Amino acid sequence: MPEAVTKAMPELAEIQTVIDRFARNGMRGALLPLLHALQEEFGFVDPQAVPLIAEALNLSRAEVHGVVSFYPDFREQAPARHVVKLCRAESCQSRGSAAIEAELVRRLGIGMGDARPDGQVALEPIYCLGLCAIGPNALVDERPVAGIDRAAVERIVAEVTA
Amino acid sequence: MTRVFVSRDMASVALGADDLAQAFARAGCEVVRTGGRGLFAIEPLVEVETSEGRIAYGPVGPRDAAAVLDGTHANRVGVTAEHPFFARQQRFTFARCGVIDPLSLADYAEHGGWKGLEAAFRLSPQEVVDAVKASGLRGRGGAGFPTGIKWQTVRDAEADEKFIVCNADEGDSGTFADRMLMEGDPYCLIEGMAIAGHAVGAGHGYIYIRSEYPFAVRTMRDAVARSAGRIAPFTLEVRVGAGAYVCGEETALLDSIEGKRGQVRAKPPLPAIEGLFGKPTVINNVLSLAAVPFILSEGAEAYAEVGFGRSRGTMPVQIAGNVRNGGLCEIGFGVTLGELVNEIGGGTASGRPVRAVQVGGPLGAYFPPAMFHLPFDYEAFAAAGGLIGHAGITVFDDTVDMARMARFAMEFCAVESCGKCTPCRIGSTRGVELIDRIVAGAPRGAGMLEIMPQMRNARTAARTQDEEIALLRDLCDTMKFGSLCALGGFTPYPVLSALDHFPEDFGGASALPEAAE
Amino acid sequence: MTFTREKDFGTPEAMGAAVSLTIDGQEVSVPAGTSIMRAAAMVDTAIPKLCATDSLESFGSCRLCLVEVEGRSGYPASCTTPVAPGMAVRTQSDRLRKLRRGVMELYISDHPLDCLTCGANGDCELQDMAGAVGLRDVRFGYEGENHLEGCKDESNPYFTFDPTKCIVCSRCVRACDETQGTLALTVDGRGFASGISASQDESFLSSECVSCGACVQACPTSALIEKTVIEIGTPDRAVVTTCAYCGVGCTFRAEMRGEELVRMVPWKEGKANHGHSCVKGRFAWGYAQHRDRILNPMMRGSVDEPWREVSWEAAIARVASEFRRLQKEHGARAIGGITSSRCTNEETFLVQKLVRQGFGNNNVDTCARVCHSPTGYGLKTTFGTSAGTQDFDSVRHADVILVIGANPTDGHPVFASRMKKRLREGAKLIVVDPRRIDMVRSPHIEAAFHLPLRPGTNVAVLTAMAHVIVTEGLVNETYVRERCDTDAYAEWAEFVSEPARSPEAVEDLTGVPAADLRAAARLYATGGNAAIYYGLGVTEHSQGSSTVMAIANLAMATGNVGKDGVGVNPLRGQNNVQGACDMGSFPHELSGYRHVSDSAARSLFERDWGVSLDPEPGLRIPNMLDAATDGAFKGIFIQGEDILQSDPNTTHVAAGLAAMECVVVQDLFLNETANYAHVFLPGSTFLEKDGTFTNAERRIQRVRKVMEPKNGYADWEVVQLVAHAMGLDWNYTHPSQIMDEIARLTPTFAGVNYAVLDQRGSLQWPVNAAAPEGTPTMHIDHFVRGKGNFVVTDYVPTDERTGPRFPLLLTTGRILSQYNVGAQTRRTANVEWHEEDRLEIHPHDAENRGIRDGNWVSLRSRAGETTLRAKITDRVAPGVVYTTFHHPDTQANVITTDFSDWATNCPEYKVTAVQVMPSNGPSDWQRSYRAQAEASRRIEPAEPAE
Amino acid sequence: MMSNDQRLVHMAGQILRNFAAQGREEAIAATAEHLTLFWAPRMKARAIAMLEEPGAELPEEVRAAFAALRHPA
Repeated sequence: MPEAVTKAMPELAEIQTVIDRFARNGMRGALLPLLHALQEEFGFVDPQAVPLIAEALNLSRAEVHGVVSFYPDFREQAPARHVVKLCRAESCQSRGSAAIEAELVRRLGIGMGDARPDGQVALEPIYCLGLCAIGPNALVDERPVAGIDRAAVERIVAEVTA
Repeated sequence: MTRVFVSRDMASVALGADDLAQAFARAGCEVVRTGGRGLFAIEPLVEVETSEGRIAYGPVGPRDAAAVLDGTHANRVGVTAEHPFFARQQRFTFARCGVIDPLSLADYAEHGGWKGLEAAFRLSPQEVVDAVKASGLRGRGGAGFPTGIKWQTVRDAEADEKFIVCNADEGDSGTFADRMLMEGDPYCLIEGMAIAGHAVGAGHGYIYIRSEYPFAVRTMRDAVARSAGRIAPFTLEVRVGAGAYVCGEETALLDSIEGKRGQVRAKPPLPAIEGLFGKPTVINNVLSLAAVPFILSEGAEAYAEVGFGRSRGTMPVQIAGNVRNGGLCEIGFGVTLGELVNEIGGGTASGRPVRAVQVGGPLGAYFPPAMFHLPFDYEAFAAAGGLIGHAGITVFDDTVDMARMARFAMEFCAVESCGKCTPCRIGSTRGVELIDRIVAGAPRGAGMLEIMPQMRNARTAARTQDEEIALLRDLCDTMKFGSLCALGGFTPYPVLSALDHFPEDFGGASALPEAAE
Repeated sequence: MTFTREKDFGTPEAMGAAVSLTIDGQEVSVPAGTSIMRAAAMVDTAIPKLCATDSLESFGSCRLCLVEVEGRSGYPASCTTPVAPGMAVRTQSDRLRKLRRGVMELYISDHPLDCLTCGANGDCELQDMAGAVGLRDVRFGYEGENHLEGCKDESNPYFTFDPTKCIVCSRCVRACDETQGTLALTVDGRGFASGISASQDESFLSSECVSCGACVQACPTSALIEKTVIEIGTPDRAVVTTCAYCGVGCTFRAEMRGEELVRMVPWKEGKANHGHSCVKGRFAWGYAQHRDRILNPMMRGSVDEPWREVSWEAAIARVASEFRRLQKEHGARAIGGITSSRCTNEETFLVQKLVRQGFGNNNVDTCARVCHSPTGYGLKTTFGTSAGTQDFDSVRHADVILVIGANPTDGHPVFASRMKKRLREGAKLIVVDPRRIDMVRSPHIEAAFHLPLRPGTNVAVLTAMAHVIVTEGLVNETYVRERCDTDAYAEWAEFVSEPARSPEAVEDLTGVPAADLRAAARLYATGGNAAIYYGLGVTEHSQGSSTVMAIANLAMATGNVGKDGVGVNPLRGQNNVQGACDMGSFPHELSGYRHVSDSAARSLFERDWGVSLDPEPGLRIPNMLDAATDGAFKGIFIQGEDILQSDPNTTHVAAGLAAMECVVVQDLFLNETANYAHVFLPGSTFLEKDGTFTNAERRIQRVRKVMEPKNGYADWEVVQLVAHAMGLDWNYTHPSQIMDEIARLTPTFAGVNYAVLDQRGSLQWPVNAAAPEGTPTMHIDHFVRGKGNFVVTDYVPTDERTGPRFPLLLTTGRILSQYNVGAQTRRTANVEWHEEDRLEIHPHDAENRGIRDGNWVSLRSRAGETTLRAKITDRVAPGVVYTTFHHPDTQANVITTDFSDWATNCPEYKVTAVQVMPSNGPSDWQRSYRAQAEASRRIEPAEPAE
Repeated sequence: MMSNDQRLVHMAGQILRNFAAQGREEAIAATAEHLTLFWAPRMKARAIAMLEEPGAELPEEVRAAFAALRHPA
């Protein structure tokens, strides 16, 4: 937990350091790249960062908030330590992803879209990884995994709950 | 030292190609990481350089290195290009993909790279536009709008600044051609964009890639950096999406690059007149831009020669879902749906009968095998109530529940709706609720409000299943003709096609008896 | 006037060449670029719509306005589809009915069904459209997923936000973006979960919202609605009138229910505001009904006594007899009057007429003395007339905008929104201001240059800009040769070219980096149409008049006078500053800026009024106060002005007033000046009378009586009563007759009368035979004075100097939510945004003094001392402090000195050497002042009726 | 705090300084004209009176400007 706690409250000064990189380079339409950078650095976009971003890019806070809340990738809270993103799109469904989803939900003890209260693991939906003939597919902590069967579910669960 | 080739494509890696590559390296081979060949049934695949050419083995695992190297492995495919899956193909755009090291500028040049750009530089910008027009190339993103005409509009627009934007936000399930090209032959896309820049007078380009494609993002970034000198003064930048499917819609994509909410803009103005940052902008799909170097280097006629009707050239068709030989098949327009699914695709992976195929991603129609005679062509599919879209075909066997797929279409629309227009924003959610009731065979009774005596105008009788289905059709009508963009506008395709072709899955909707009372 | 809603064409006006098409078979010709929706509205074919409104760019989200176009597939949205030649449009068909009904069915499936008890009942576009499309059944029912759980946000004092009523049309968001330019609103989330969010999903009050009301006006439902509409009900009649706050001069529809004002809605036809408003005009009108308003005349023997309510007759009789007595005892010139920039032209004209005709002297002055008198002097000297050169619309064509000594987002917010819109379109901005005002940098606005000069060095900076323009060969020589006095130009050019005027030479003095100054000058001279907008940061200096002339010099040298998109534009502080000056309120000028020594002009009046007029200039306000302390000036009539709070060096003003024998104050409230008054005459608000105001663009606009005067008389009637009591034969029964007299006696107003104003909405003077429709842009072919006059503007430093005792420079300004001395706005909920004046101080200066944010500090100058709380900010440079002057408790003018503009005596409010130290609370002066003010506000009720 | 007389002298001096760039004689003439146009009779009368008062401290140019004033009516 200590790590998660520090991650949960990135110092504003650290946030500012990341923001400054973008504010200085004069990139046009820098908001998404900046949000990605913050998320890469801290795991999420702290709402406290929004006024700083707005100031740096000369936007209103409302605009930044509107953008953060629009895109599913941007989180406003620290993520779980492990994230399993399971594809829910048609091609994976045609290859039995619904059953795999049910199995993962059962084995992890959390619903689709939820995180375990201890912050250990989250199960998130994703719509297509472009691996559509070899599903069901997932990203396990950003690593692509194809052809997930029950045995693969066991391996994934073991990995993310360890 | 033996040279072997192992793909670094995300699909190959997901199937274990990294371990395979390491095993061959440990076995003392020089391992070249290429793009994906495009047939997943033989992945993980290794190709060994021999005097007869590259001999492929697959699928193989890390423990198979020795057997592969001594030629005894059972899964010997032989000369890759001679495999029946590849033999039928006409690889104009994907000629290099799977063959070369995607980031090697030397490889690219050796395999015909930059010839298109050089040819373009020898021509006037207008001549380049004319060549693209003559090729008959149509936008590969789905709408099929002639690329040359779009370029002409941008070229003719007066502005201090213009842009080339590559739409690499390929989010349709069942499609992966953009991803494969970016991971397997990134310079081809870069070359196409540089040609476009020359043709219309644009100095800067953006490649907007969805965040679900981390491999493509890395490869493209690397390739853009390495090729900067080659395409100068034209410059390129990679931008990464953030999980919003709707940003595949071109105007939403432009807003997203501008750092805004990815909401769809009303047209006009067309992006070609007022696009990115309000400037004239060519926005093309990856495959459209990647087709351009071939057109310039080999000539417009060579491209236009292939095809069917008004659909000229080749289409990288992606065969996906429950299919034996899933993969990428670049082929001239006109091949039938049945040939693609059964002959090239080899039928279902499960071995069960094919019940339905969805063509064109989540917004595409479901077709039963009875319609497999349809030729792959923009007009033919439109006439049949469907669309080619990005040419992805997702195969389902007979275990599929089509009402569930219709519901999923509405659900997907609800999840991904940008929320701007009413039919999509509210309609998709109502659609999910409605299909749930239909599937449950539980038409809506009067609600708490409606039965209040104050609500004199409200109907108090329960609805019938027929009425609920009629309402679903009306809702689809409202969405199809009322929505601002294709997300809301095309969601009715899968819903209505499921309803039309598979009525039995909607709780006896095919033969509705009159209500008993 | 009965209540009719303004017609909404759905999309903004287009400007292209004519295009002909048919709509439902009806031929129509409209400008290219017009939407089908607007074209249809022009022939009174209403196409259903919800997200479209003609104040905003088309958006295309509601999908109700679908139409059929012959030869096109599908159903294009009529709001986003432009007309094309020969197009045949159908707006009604069975298909369209079905589609529109389908959309409406979706809307209503997620909307509360409480129309009859909803504040917008009868004024709700959703309700109207449900009717228009014939919705009869919501087949989805009402129990699907919905937004009915949303919480109402009542944080804003003037309007509520109820998300359950929201249809996510984004009109509010777009209004905030496009019209207001604050971008405080956004859509939160997406898809079905989309909702409107103020800033980061905050309450409206804590968000970036500036409460301009544009969102409320744009909202088609009751999601955003005025609290007064909820409380009082929907209006039943509307009267178009003009705002009585700043010099922008917004026109509003005062929407009434019976005799009660329900709301003020900016009028789309208003030429100054084009349907936009700010928090003051839109919402802060409650002072008109405030319990502090004095509605009965009052008198007292001495200022130590309590007030006694008396009859109008008694009060007027006392005024007349006292004034006559004083003149008899101390001479005709021993009394005078002060007109108000808040009153109408007609009222102002009457006050100066009372002084000139009735008092027989020229001792009349106006509050413009303390704000824009240098504009009058400077522009008259250089161009030939005392007014700005452009209309506000001109800013649409500006490529470079130079803002100097003005804070438009706070002082002139509605015009600031126009300016910001132009800047977002790409115009370049130069800001010359000691303080980093919002225009320097705020969302989507960024000045190309901010020259943060030391207060008091305007002339040096502007002359250095001229130096760059002349020495770098950037002068528009053709323009100068053809339009200006070339001898004067040559002299000026030689003067500014001297090395001592270069940016480098004055860098230490002004604090402006020479390189920035040079670049800014080049941009101004070469960036296309360049327009200068300035405010009191220019005029309220000991070099105010020189600065105005330096500005005029720059504009002439670069050819930036006499066409659209350029010019020299004073942003007037109060609603009728321009008008008050036009009406002859200055002691040296008759109406229309004719000097009293001009016998031809004088004789016009003399014939009309039947008296002979004094050819010698009268006393200015500060001169009156000086004369009073000398015992030579004994009585004064002050209408709608609070000189004790608004004029500099409060103790000196107090001494002057205290020395007079008859101080008559007419005002809405017992203001600070009334502490020294002997007779108090209640005033009427702008809602209670007819008349005209003239805004900063010389635009004469009607003020219309919305309700009867609560005090019984409009101010012009009161002045007439005084005139009668002094024996003058005035017979006005309506202000229009006063305007007729003004027109008769003032060449620039010759063509102005109420009939024309009612017909045309407004007129910009000059209005005469040569320009019967008025004059939006002045000096087009030649300057009013003939050739443009370049004036050498030597930089003469102020006598106010910093030193060891007073090391900091204080400058003052205002804030968006408050207005002037706050008499009106402090009596509204606007205090929620600004409940006290604070002293802005740079972190370094605060650190040196051990001051922390929010601490009480004493602010001391050679003139006096006050206390207030500190706000630590780097908006001000080190060495500079800043405060507002809206609250009498602070009395910032206790601090300001009596230094003033050399040419006009406009006080030097903007430069005072001060010291700031930590403090425990109010100064002695504040304590004693408060006690005295309280004592002097005691009122004894009227004698029991006999 | 200045006395009213001092203030008159101060104001005149300020006007003179602002015209000073035109040269001494022109500045005095321009100042006199300015006072004629903008000062009330009482102020002008006081200025002229000061010329005769031995105690009045008048800088040379101010004195010259005052001397150029005509007695108002």
